[in-house]
Amino acid sequence: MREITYREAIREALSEEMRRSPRMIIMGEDLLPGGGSFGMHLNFGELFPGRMIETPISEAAIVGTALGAAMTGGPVVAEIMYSDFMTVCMDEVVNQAAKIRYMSGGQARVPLVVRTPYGIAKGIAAQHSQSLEAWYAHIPGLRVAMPATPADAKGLLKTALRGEDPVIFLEHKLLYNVKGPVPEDGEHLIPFGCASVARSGTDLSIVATGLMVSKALEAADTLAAEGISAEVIDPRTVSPLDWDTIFASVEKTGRALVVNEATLFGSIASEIAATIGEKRFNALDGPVRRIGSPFVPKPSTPGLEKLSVPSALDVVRIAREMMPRRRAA
Amino acid sequence: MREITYREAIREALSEEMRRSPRMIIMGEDLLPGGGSFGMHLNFGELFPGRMIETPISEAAIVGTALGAAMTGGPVVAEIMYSDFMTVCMDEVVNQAAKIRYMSGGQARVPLVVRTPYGIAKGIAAQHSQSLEAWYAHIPGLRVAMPATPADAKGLLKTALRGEDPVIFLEHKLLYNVKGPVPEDGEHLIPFGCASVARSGTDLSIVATGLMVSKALEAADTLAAEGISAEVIDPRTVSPLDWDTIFASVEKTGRALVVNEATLFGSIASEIAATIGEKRFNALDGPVRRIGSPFVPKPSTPGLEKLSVPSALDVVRIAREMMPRRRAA
Amino acid sequence: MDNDLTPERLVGFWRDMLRIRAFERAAVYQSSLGKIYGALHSYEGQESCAVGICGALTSEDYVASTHRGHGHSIAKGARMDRMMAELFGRETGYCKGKGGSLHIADFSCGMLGANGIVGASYAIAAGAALNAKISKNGRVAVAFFGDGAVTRGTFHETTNMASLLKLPLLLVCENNDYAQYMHRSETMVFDNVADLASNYKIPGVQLDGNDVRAVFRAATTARERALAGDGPTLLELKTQRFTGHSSGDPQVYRTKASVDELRRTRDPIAAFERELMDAEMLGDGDAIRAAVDAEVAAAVAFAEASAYPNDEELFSDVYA
Amino acid sequence: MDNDLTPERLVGFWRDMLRIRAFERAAVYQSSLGKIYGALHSYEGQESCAVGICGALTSEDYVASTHRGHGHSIAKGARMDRMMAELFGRETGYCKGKGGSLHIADFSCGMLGANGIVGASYAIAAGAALNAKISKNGRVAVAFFGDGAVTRGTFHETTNMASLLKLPLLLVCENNDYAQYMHRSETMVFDNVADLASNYKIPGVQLDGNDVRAVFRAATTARERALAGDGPTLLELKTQRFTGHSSGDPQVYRTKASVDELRRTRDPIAAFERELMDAEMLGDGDAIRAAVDAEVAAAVAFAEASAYPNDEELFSDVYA
Ligand SMILES: Cc1ncc(C[n+]2csc(CCOP(=O)(O)OP(=O)(O)O)c2C)c(N)n1
Ligand SMILES: Cc1ncc(C[n+]2csc(CCOP(=O)(O)OP(=O)(O)O)c2C)c(N)n1
Ligand SMILES: [Mg+2]
Ligand SMILES: [Mg+2]
Repeated sequence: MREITYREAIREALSEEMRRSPRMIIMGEDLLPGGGSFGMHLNFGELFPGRMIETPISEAAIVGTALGAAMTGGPVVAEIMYSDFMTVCMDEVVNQAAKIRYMSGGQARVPLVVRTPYGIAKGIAAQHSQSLEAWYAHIPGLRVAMPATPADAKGLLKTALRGEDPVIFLEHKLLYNVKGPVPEDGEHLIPFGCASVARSGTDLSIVATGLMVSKALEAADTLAAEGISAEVIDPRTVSPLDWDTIFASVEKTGRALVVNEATLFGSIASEIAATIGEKRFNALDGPVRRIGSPFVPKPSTPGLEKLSVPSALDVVRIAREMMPRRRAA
Repeated sequence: MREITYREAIREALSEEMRRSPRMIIMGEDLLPGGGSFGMHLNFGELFPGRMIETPISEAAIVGTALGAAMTGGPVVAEIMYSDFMTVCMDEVVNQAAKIRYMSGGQARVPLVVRTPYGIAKGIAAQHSQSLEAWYAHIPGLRVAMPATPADAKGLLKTALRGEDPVIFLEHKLLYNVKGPVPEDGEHLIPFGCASVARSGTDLSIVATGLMVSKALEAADTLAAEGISAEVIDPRTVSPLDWDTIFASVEKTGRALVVNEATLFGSIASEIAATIGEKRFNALDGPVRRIGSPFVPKPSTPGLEKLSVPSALDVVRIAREMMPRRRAA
Repeated sequence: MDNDLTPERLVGFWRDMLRIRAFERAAVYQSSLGKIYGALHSYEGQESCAVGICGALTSEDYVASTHRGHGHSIAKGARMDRMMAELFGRETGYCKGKGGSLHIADFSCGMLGANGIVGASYAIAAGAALNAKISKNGRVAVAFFGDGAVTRGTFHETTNMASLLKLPLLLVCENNDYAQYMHRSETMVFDNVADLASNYKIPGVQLDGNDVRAVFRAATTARERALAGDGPTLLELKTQRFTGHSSGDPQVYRTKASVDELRRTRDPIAAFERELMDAEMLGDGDAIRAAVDAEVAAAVAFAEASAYPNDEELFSDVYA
Repeated sequence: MDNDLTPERLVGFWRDMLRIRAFERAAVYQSSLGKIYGALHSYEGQESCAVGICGALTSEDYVASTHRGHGHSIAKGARMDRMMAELFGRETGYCKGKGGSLHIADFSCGMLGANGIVGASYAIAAGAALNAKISKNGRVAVAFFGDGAVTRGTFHETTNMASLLKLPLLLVCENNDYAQYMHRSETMVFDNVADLASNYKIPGVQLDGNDVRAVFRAATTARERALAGDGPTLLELKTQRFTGHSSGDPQVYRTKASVDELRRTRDPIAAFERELMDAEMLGDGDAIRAAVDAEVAAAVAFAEASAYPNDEELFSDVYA
């Protein structure tokens, strides 16, 4: 299969769906000259005249307007340049978009996708580096996708755009230039709530999200060389979560390690760990371990920034601790 | 000790600290004619002329201005009428107030307390009933208090007002009229990160927050009648969390049940459960169980509203399930 | 334009104003009996605003409303019985009882929902207008909001953006002088909401909200402008609420006498009724009054007779 | 007022403008060498704005800044070496390397921080002004912001509130025509930011930001008004950025020729320098130029010689 970048995969999903749904629109800042955040929509202005709605720096109005358009038409994509800026439009996301279907007793449909880049990048510090998926996932009515590969990015985004519930679509900045095989198929749709087993293994289940999937895979390589067979599970969407796949893996391995880039305290990693602990207690050979960012804002300087997010080495280290002594060489 | 309501206790903390710190100010909507949200500051206008800053309906400006005032003076209290409205000022809370001390390399001090009523009330539905403490607690730099009693409300608020880090102070609407003994002592200060053992017991540890403390205590009464001795722990602040007290209790009882009103998925209850499971796995006789609100927005109609939050009966039911069979009559 | 204001139409306005008032009084009364669980924000006193604006709309046009939304729903064409059932929390309510007063919506007549968040209506209406513009469906959207909402940042963001995009949008401020317990002079440094319009290069019109014809005409003009592709209009309707902010408001910020005075001198229904009677359009109006009373009584009976939603409804209407 | 503009002071303005430009060029150069890790938003072209405004302030007055904040820091009195060290991510930086370009702050001279969120400066400055007013400490606060930030709702919320409360606040818009890649005509439906002021009942002044004396005078007037208890002033400084939005901007939205033209015709330093020379205030200026170059070189050397923070610094300066 041809390989394209995560960015190209998202771009392809957007343009295929724009072609498919003549009523679909895309809103955001800088869309026309700059192509939007990380240049995602370059040339979309010419490709889809009248349907690229360039906006002022007014995120609350962007998401609120996108919601109104979605409630009456759609699908609508609202792009928020960095997910940290979602803090200025949380009412529109959480009190309005997420709840209107329920509050209206099922009258509303909300084909709205809020696309936004999240996570660490290069020294851009505390207001441009957050991973706040736990906030959205905590809110009934929102669906939350965190694709880790180009193929998943395309397939999940297309599914999101064909749904009738609001989706928060989180793209990791450090993944945009990563390449991978992506089906050209215009019907490449990946359902929400369906994890992928990114690597199978028998000794230990590592559940990792977003950029951490690649760290987990890297760690699994190292562990394999030490004779530890790690299974790596990527939930792909953190709301809904695919418990079946996670539980099946834990039942097989008896050990679970959950990894996310978000600040560990109050994270989705904690949710996954708690749920495994509650629902599969008897399958566990030891405690469910968690790795996430330490409880500090993201610092700018490279050394501290590196320490402020989980690494493949962290995964290896904790995974080793989890194995019975005889294994730990 | 004299008994006063939760509302009076908060009011007392505010007025004592206003007297103590001549530079302290309080900002919010409706402060003067209405006394602010739930009438908290009735007559403060006369008591503290010039220091009650009544504002338009502009929550982002309220919290941002309170932050600027706190960074240069303070203490400052910003009142947000309902915690659901925090969604319109999350940038100010999360990107600004929480992070400025860190981002400035320790130059900033932020004596800011954002007081806001949370939780279910009577049929006021999905945009006025949320418990979003998990959001704040997830953010490094914020401290989060959830007093469950009048005495704790007074003591925690006074501590918050004497600190130099921003505090989100969450008051449950259904507690305002609840009475309890409260020290008259102007130095009644309750440290953050210090749980209270609301009831001691030996069979089972129930960790509950906010309004759920009273449900847990009610449940503990019922359980006691069945011969099950439940210990009830109220963390009082959910960030920081007092792990020592929680772990000590779990080591004693071997069983933990965590209860919060927030939507369970992604909640502080999940964080507590995950941490107990990770750090005290060997002390556990069974899975850490959790109770929280189901994954739906809050409905207005009374019957569904009641089903949408945990009850004492839920606590009793799960606690019973947790006990070894012989006990379950 | 005034041709549109046939006697039938004017009597219809009067009837709809009566209907709103009767509904609100019944709701407040039922609430005092404990039949309504959540809070209520009565629209009494502002009836001519909703009726004049919605009178200029088609049933396809959109309205995004506020916490004080009953009047907008009724004027936009929602049924009283399903509204009352919603207040009663019954399964026959517009939102199956899940929304309550703060969230009544009737998408079938373009009513996109009351809203518990002050300042949330602007962008939702702008979005409906954006969709109307792009899909060229010939509709307009109205954002209702109060004077207190004007100081939310969303006013500025949406008005600027809607004007830039020339959206078919009516921004309708019902200025009743109070935001909860604060007088507008304590929340807005500007004297008139309509004055803000010029900054955004849109027309801003202040008018007596009690004059239902004037409101209708202004809305009609604004709607035509919107449909011509010329963008939004800001209408400021000077109005008043006859009740407290919500059920529990002790109204310490104004005297009972001042409210009585308002009711005596600024009743939009009474004044209009006199006009219609003088013009002999109405007769004694008793048949209409009786019909309205019957409609309200039937709405209450319908609500009361309806069942509460089943427990399973807790989990419906949300992705899980 | 103009008495204040002694030759020494004018030369000081020129020197500070040179210092800002030299700092920015050095930063961009060091960044191109890979010595600076995060993104940079160069202030080159706007120097007279920061210098004119901050020239009218005391070191006790407060400034809340933006993503394009280096110029504000230098003009407010921050040290170049600690700033450069911050860009280099070193422990001797103002924020111990934790903030980087986007968050440089020097509380000791009233610089409350650059900011990564567009539109966040208003309220922070308003809060500093509120504290100044209440504690009667005789200070004022300045919110710097760009044209792009004017459409954030926080502009409206804060300006209304600050005017209501008559806060000693200067709202200073540096209108450089662009918000990232968007021309102001694509973000603001209004033509002039200063026009917005009248709605909030505050003075709104548009002026040539390149004219450092005019900027100084306007800031002085605004500061006096603020201290007299008359409330905020909105200043719109027409200016231009000579570089792209940030390090990686390909500037597809404008031609290289148009930027060259700007550099030729709208250089705030060159014009002012000519004036000073014509007035024989400056001599050849070489001594000052050399001092500035030396200061910048020393700043780079200082940064380079400084250590990165220890790993333990990850956990300091935050409640845990
Ligand atoms: C963002 C937000 N802040 C505060 C409130 C609480 N609140 C509800 S209604 C109201 C007053 C609104 O006044 P106005 O807009 O004039 O409408 P009116 O009640 O007069 O119809 C307030 C402050 C809210 N619902 N949302
Ligand atoms: C709330 C928010 N939205 C978007 C951005 C991304 N962003 C950073 S700078 C910028 C342009 C700001 O333009 P302007 O205010 O004119 O300042 P200038 O860059 O011209 O100095 C944008 C859109 C942001 N940082 N914060
Ligand atoms: Mg009002
Ligand atoms: Mg600009």
